Amino acid sequence: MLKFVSRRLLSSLIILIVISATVFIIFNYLPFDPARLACGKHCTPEIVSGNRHRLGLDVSWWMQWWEYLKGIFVGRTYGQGAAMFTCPAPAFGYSFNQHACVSTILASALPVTVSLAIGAFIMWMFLGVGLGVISARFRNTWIDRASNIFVLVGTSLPTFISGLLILLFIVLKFNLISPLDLGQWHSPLTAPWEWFTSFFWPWLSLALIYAATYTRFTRSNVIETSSEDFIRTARAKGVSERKVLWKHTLRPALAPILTIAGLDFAGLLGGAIITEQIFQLPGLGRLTLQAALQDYDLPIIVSTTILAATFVVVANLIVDLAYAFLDPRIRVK
Amino acid sequence: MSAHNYLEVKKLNVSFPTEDGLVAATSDLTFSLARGETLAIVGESGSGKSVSSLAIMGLHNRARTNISGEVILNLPTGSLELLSSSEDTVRDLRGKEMAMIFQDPMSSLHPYFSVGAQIAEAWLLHNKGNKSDGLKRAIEMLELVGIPLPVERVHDFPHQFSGGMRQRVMIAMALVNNPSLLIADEPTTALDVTVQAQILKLLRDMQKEFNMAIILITHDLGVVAEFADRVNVMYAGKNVEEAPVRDLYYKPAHPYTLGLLRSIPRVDQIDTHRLQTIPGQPPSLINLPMGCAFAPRCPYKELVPNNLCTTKNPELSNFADNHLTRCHLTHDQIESVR
Amino acid sequence: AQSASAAPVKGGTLYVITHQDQLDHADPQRIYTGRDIAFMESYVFRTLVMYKPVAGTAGTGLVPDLATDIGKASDGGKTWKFTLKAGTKYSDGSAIVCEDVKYAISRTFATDVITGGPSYAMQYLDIPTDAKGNSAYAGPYTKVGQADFDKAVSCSADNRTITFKLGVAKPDFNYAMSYPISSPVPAAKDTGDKMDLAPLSEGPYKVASYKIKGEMDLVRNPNWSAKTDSVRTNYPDKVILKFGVSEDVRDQIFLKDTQKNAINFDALQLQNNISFFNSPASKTRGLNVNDPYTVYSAMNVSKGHLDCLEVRKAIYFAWPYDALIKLNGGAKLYGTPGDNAIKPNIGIDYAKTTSHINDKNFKSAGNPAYSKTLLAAAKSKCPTTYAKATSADQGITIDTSDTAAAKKSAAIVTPAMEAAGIVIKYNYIPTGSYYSTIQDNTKQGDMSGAGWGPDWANASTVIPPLFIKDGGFDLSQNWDDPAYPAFKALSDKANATLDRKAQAKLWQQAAEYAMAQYWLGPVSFTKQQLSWGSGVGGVDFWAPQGTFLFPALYVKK
Amino acid sequence: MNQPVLELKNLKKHFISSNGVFSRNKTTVKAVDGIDMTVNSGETVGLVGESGCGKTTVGRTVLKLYEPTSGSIIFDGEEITNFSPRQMKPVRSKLQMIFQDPYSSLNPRHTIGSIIASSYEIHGIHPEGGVKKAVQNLLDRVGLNPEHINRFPHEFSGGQRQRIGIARALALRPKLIIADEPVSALDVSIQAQVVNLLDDLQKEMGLSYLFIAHDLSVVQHISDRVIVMYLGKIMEEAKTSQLFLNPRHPYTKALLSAVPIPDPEIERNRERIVLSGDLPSPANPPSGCVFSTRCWKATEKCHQIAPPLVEISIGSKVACHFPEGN
Amino acid sequence: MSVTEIEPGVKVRTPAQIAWTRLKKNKVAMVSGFIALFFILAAFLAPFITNLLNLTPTAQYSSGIADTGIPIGSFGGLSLRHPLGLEPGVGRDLMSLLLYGSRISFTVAIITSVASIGLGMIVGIAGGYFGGRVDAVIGRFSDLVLSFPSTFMIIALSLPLTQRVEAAHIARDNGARVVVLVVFFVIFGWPAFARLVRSQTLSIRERDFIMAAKAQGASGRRIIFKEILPNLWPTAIVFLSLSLPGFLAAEAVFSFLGVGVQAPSSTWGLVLSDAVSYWQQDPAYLLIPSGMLIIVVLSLNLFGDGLRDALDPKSDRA
Ligand SMILES: Nc1ncnc2c1ncn2[C@@H]1O[C@H](COP(=O)(O)OP(=O)(O)OP(=O)(O)O)[C@@H](O)[C@H]1O
Ligand SMILES: Nc1ncnc2c1ncn2[C@@H]1O[C@H](COP(=O)(O)OP(=O)(O)OP(=O)(O)O)[C@@H](O)[C@H]1O
Ligand SMILES: [Mg+2]
Ligand SMILES: [Mg+2]
Repeated sequence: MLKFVSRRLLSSLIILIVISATVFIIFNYLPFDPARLACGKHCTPEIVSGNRHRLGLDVSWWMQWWEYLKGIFVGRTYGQGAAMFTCPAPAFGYSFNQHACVSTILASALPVTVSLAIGAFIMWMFLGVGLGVISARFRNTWIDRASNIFVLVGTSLPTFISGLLILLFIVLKFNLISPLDLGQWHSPLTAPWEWFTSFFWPWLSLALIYAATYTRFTRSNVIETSSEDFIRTARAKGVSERKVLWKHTLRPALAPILTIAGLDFAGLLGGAIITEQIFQLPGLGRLTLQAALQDYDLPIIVSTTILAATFVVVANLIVDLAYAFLDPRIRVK
Repeated sequence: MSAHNYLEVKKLNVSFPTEDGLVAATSDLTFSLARGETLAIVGESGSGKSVSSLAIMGLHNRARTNISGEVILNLPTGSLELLSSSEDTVRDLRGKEMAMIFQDPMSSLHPYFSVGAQIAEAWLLHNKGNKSDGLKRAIEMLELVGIPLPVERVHDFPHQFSGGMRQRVMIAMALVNNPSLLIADEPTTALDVTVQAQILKLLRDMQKEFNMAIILITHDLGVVAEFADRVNVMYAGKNVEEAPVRDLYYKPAHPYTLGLLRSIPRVDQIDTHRLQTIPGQPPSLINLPMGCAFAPRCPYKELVPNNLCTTKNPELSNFADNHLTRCHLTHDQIESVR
Repeated sequence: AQSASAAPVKGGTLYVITHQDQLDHADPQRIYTGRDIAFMESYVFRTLVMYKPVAGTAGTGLVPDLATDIGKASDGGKTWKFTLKAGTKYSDGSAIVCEDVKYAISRTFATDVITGGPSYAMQYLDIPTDAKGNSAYAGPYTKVGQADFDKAVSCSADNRTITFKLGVAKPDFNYAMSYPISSPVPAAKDTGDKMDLAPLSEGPYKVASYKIKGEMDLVRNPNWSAKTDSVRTNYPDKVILKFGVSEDVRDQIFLKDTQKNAINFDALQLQNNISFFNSPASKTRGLNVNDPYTVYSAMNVSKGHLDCLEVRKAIYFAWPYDALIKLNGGAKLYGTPGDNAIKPNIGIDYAKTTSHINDKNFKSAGNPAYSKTLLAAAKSKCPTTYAKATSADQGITIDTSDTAAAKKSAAIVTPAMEAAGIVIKYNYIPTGSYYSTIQDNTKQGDMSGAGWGPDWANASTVIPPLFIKDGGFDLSQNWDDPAYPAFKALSDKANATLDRKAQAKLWQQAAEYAMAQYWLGPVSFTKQQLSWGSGVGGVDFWAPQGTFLFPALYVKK
Repeated sequence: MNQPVLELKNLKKHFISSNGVFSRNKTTVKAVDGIDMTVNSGETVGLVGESGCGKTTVGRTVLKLYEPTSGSIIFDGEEITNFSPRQMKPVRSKLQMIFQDPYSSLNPRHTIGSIIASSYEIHGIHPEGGVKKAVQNLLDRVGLNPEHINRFPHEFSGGQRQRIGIARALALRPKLIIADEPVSALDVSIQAQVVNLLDDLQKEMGLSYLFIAHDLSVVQHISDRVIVMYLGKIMEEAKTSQLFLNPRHPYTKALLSAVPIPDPEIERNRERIVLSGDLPSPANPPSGCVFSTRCWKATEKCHQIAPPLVEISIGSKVACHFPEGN
Repeated sequence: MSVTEIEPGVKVRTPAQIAWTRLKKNKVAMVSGFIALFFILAAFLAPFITNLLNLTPTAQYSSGIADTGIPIGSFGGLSLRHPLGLEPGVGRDLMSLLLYGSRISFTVAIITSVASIGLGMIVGIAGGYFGGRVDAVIGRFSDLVLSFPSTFMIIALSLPLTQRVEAAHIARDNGARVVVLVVFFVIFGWPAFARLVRSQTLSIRERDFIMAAKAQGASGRRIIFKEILPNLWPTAIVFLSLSLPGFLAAEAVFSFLGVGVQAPSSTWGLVLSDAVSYWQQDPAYLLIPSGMLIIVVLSLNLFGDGLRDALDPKSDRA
């Protein structure tokens, strides 16, 4: 078991290293020059090259990559004279657009995205799995069809439209959140209610998108599982229908859903771009979008990419472990 | 029929509406059973054995199954017709008064719960007690069905057991509440002969101990010969013959039973002859044709005048004492072709 | 403009709402966006001199701020002296001294740290440059060439008077000192790049907190005194600059007036803008004015691009002005076709040209027939350029910022040009990197949409930047054009002319010359709209800054 | 005595597998652990034993569907143990297999015509009168309606499918057919039809069968000689009549006594040996005699020394320290 | 009677035919299928249809829009001449816009689906069939691809890659953008399908008919193409019907983000993202295209469901 985990960790680490290198290579060959971008209106080639040096772009990509990796362990120092400063380890570089160490920036964006992801995850699991179970239970009745249509319509609208409609026609229309409070970060530790209300609608709009997949998946898994022999056995013992569903059917039916749920959740942790954009949440998605489209802020792009990949890789690992925990057949004594 | 009958099944019909038509899985099934007695239901795959036993247990999805007829349990508290009883009433009987073990021990146990938990659940459903009482009871049952080291193995999961042991767990689970009726649906088909022998011995011992009525469903006439008191032969959803076990083997009264017995090679007889066969295939259960379902394969249908076999459905009739058959042939004709 | 009859009141919180996630810069030496400058200069920074805080053209004049006067030029405009007022303090209570102004100016030379800001000091100060035109001084962090700088900028012994020695005569040098580059920074408090998030304050408010994508909270600065400051006021208790408000949400706020004590730092989205200014309920909370900008398409006349006057003119005359103006909200809100790089509201430097809209062939709906005749002429005169403009697999590339509006324009321009036989290709460039991309000579397309406003009311901040090589914004890349040398001479002459009236005449000539070459394609004199909540009083337009007259704003009781 | 078509000498097939997601421990399953056997031409050899004792593995290894671990396979006088797939190709036309599961051994997406014809295609054989005719003849031969050539497997019953499998095996007129439990998935009344068919075909075409089954009554009916396997090893080998009348190995005896006889009189009065315990895991077989854990006669010797397979009378071999009977 | 003759009365039914009969019985699926087909056909016949209605997709019907850019008349200027009204701002005919837009949208979705399914199929079969090292390499590689935050990659790289594509003279303008988008979608799209195919191949490989084919002497190639592949078609078809709407929606989202096809060409995504800014002044402009998108996605989804049921022999047991 320990061996398995450490092997997986090692291979995950390799994946992350490959991804980080890839990002450096890719951005090294982009036709955009962050140095030029930072140069301003009056721009001479010398200023550009000065900028390039300041941004650490005047060396080959592998040197940049190496510096980056090194910084994670020993921190990094920038500038000279009065303008000198240090990003302590773990340093993921310094953003000259936001004038802060990337680790600080990530630390402020991460709680937002994590809140968004966790809440949306819980909501869509409840919505998706709940509807799925209900559809399976009452399959081929109007309840089944209605839930199917509801979810399909909810999801066939592109994210930006459904999110926007929720924002404009529900949130703003009924003044559920004051517009100036929108996107404001409230820590769940100090202001749990504000935290909840500020995230509720983003959760809902994200959950709507994901719920459909889960409804369908749950429905078919529940139906499939309920035709298993062991469900018949439970009935033969005199187990009530309720318990048959919740205790005997749902666990095996949900185990495979866990796999995709874990990965979806990890994907969300990398940032739900559109939702964050629409609801002005200062999370990782918006951070990356801005960095990638507007600023070409390499340290941020690299770091968020690696972070997002880390989430996926770790989620993969956790899903495997959790699956084994749920399904004793995979567990080995 | 005897008044001591514990279970009476009368004119049981089970059919499934499907895309292709109505599947008449069981029609006019009639039999009865006393406590301590073993009735075997034999017949080929698809002849309606499982469907009818599930109907007795009330395990069909009523929304998608048409069931008619009567299933009467004569309990000490009075007799009860199950098909018209409420779902709750029947559920209370399941697992306590009547229990069932299934054909495939591999898939009939829940893979996610330990065997102990599964047996305990069956007990706790009908008895007062907490989890540890249930577990204690599970250990007792495991011991009873001959699982070595029950105290340790009670926490194991089904996949950690061999096929024979799983079937024993199934039996333990079915017997945990001392049911009066046990339906065993092909309990040994998935097992090897040596293990089959173990399981059958176990079942017999249990029957003696609890004075159970057992319905044994199988298609193995060898098992029937060993185990049953009476036999019900099914073909295409109907019971074509019912007889005490000896009568059935030595004086079969239905051409299908006859063919069946002849087509079985026997270990105890060295014969290098060709096996006798029943030509043709069992019929589809959708829109069964008029007449006897066995008629297309019956070598003796010519003996019956007026194409009666292909036009009229024979009724279940007395062939001899306690011996019923569903055939147009006369008593003498049967005796002569046997 | 709103009547000034109501007396301003103190107190309340003023919200300034923007879609942007942060100020481009908040470091005084790096800030260069007109709107941001006006905001920061009104509340946080003080400079040697400042624009007069009044509406209308009077607002374009300078008034003393930290200095006791608007600067004294000598040596024919090559030496400038400013003496600091007494009693001015930073928000921490320490006194402002000359060395701080000098240090602040020195920071603009550290182009590897203090990026993005104006480069006036580098351009004008008498500091040697190398062959490539780079200053010998590299800023206070490396101190390379410090002696050269100390020679050009010096403080008097009492640390109150600062003297600038310029390389060339600059009669309007003091205008440059209205930029926050002259806002003092004590060397000891310099935090380099970090200053962009936590600038020092001398103005009526100090930055209590600044969070990107969050807000910048300004609270009263106890060490500011109205006695030494004739420019600023401190009416609201707090000023909150709210970042990252999505455009839809922002527009709803002002359309519905849900946040009464707020002003809109941005423009409304087009459709909402139209609704806003058409609805009687909301239009009283808006101001529709000429902005300082000229919006134009620069024609890239370098070799291989639009190096043929006839082709440039053909493009110009086929331009579907009417449809585009309709698309952008109509003449009332968008503006009108223009004839000059210099906008009329600059004052004396503007004169009508004879080209563009003043050409007899100009039709505001587009005149494809005339374009065709021009093209026919081009066919023999400059066949390669003609081929480029008309062949399907080459075509004219228009650089444009990647916005929804630009894409709709494309849907109008493309078929209109097609009607004249010209093939158009659009090159959408992400908004954030738009200018840096087109300013890269190798990456610029054939035409590039741009806008330019004068840094101050003198065409010296328009003509040279737009049309002189290394002027800073020469998108026409016109230095190889045969017409360039004559033009350059004219521009240089105007720059050096000290007599303001004579200079204006020369600028008018230069503009006429450049426009006749069609170095600029279609030009528009655009308008600008401001919007605010009903709880804000004293709203007016600050012409030279092109935005709210912040010092007059107050929150109604 | 007839020519042997197949000879196996000390054949072993071990599977090395890792078990469980989290475990990297390799386990070796000794599915077939050193067996010798011969199948003569025209003969039917029955191979019986409990589930998991390695019967299928023997069959598949002989066909080289599994690479043998060691030992040798001599088919038709030719040592094929180390043949490459290319070398095996001609051998395969003479050595065919009928599969246990009639449902999964036919590709549901092919018509039965193409399933049977594929044998010709693969070997590039052009039968007389064309492939179609040959296929229809074969169908006819196995008692199917030749008109059904265009139908798909799911349109047939289990017995019919098994006939299709048989037709496929017969297409190239093989010398030896390895029939891996060809009737165990079939109903009683159909089982007899297929057994008869196999019998008839053998008589007509002079085929040899290695008939794998766990149903002793069928094996007894069809085989000339029977080999009893237990846990990858041969326990006993004898002429059919000899084996059934006079089993020498305790395991054989137990097996025979466990087979229920469809006759109530006999069944209820016969003495029966009920073995205790289950088949040990082939990944971890007992030391000494593999049957010793379930044998009622086992002694210390049995637990320590594996008895070799020795000929104790003509045509009768047994691997037991204490054989039964005489 | 000669054995070579096939009885004329016997109806030969292929699995496809059987699926078709089942599908025909599923009314919901059939109706959705026809709707989807209708939209797809309309997309590919766009020039023909607009011609027929005498509409030019690039023409500006400026008389139909007010000075504010909003179409004159109710429902976005809906009229006989312009059945779906006009596009605000520019003033093009909305129906021709959507028709031409759907050409690009559908092309992207179809090419992407087919290509990622094709690639996934090859890789999945290779992994599932050969197992061992091949499988491990493929598995790691797809893990790697799946770990990349695909959305960011597409956003960040689409512009430079479009320029590369243009520089390499593969395609120009929107052609190049479509190429880039498709390539990205495929790169990040195949692993999901490959995993599915791999697991299916693994289970098919264990089926006896593969053994049987080997026993007959079939080569590896024959086994893959003749035995395994036919069993994967249903999966592929169903996946196709479900991934098509997925890619349609994805194209819309990326258009919204400013990546992908650009004006003056149009796609549904572009129209939608434009419509969002007019939602108050001209709601019809938002409602009509999003309604159509919902209908198409819904019908493809429902059709996919029906198809899956029809192709799955076990489904009528449920
Ligand atoms: N839910 C159902 N819907 C439609 N037909 C069904 C259903 N359940 C069973 N059948 C059909 O009813 C018939 C009888 O099935 P049943 O399971 O009782 O057979 P059996 O005698 O138990 O066979 P086996 O020996 O294979 O278990 C079969 O033809 C079967 O296909
Ligand atoms: N491919 C394989 N990989 C690993 N182990 C295998 C493999 N095939 C078979 N085994 C193991 O080898 C042993 C013998 O299996 P085999 O299938 O030959 O038994 P069998 O006698 O044919 O059983 P049955 O009667 O159930 O068909 C079993 O323990 C089985 O689990
Ligand atoms: Mg059954
Ligand atoms: Mg086997």
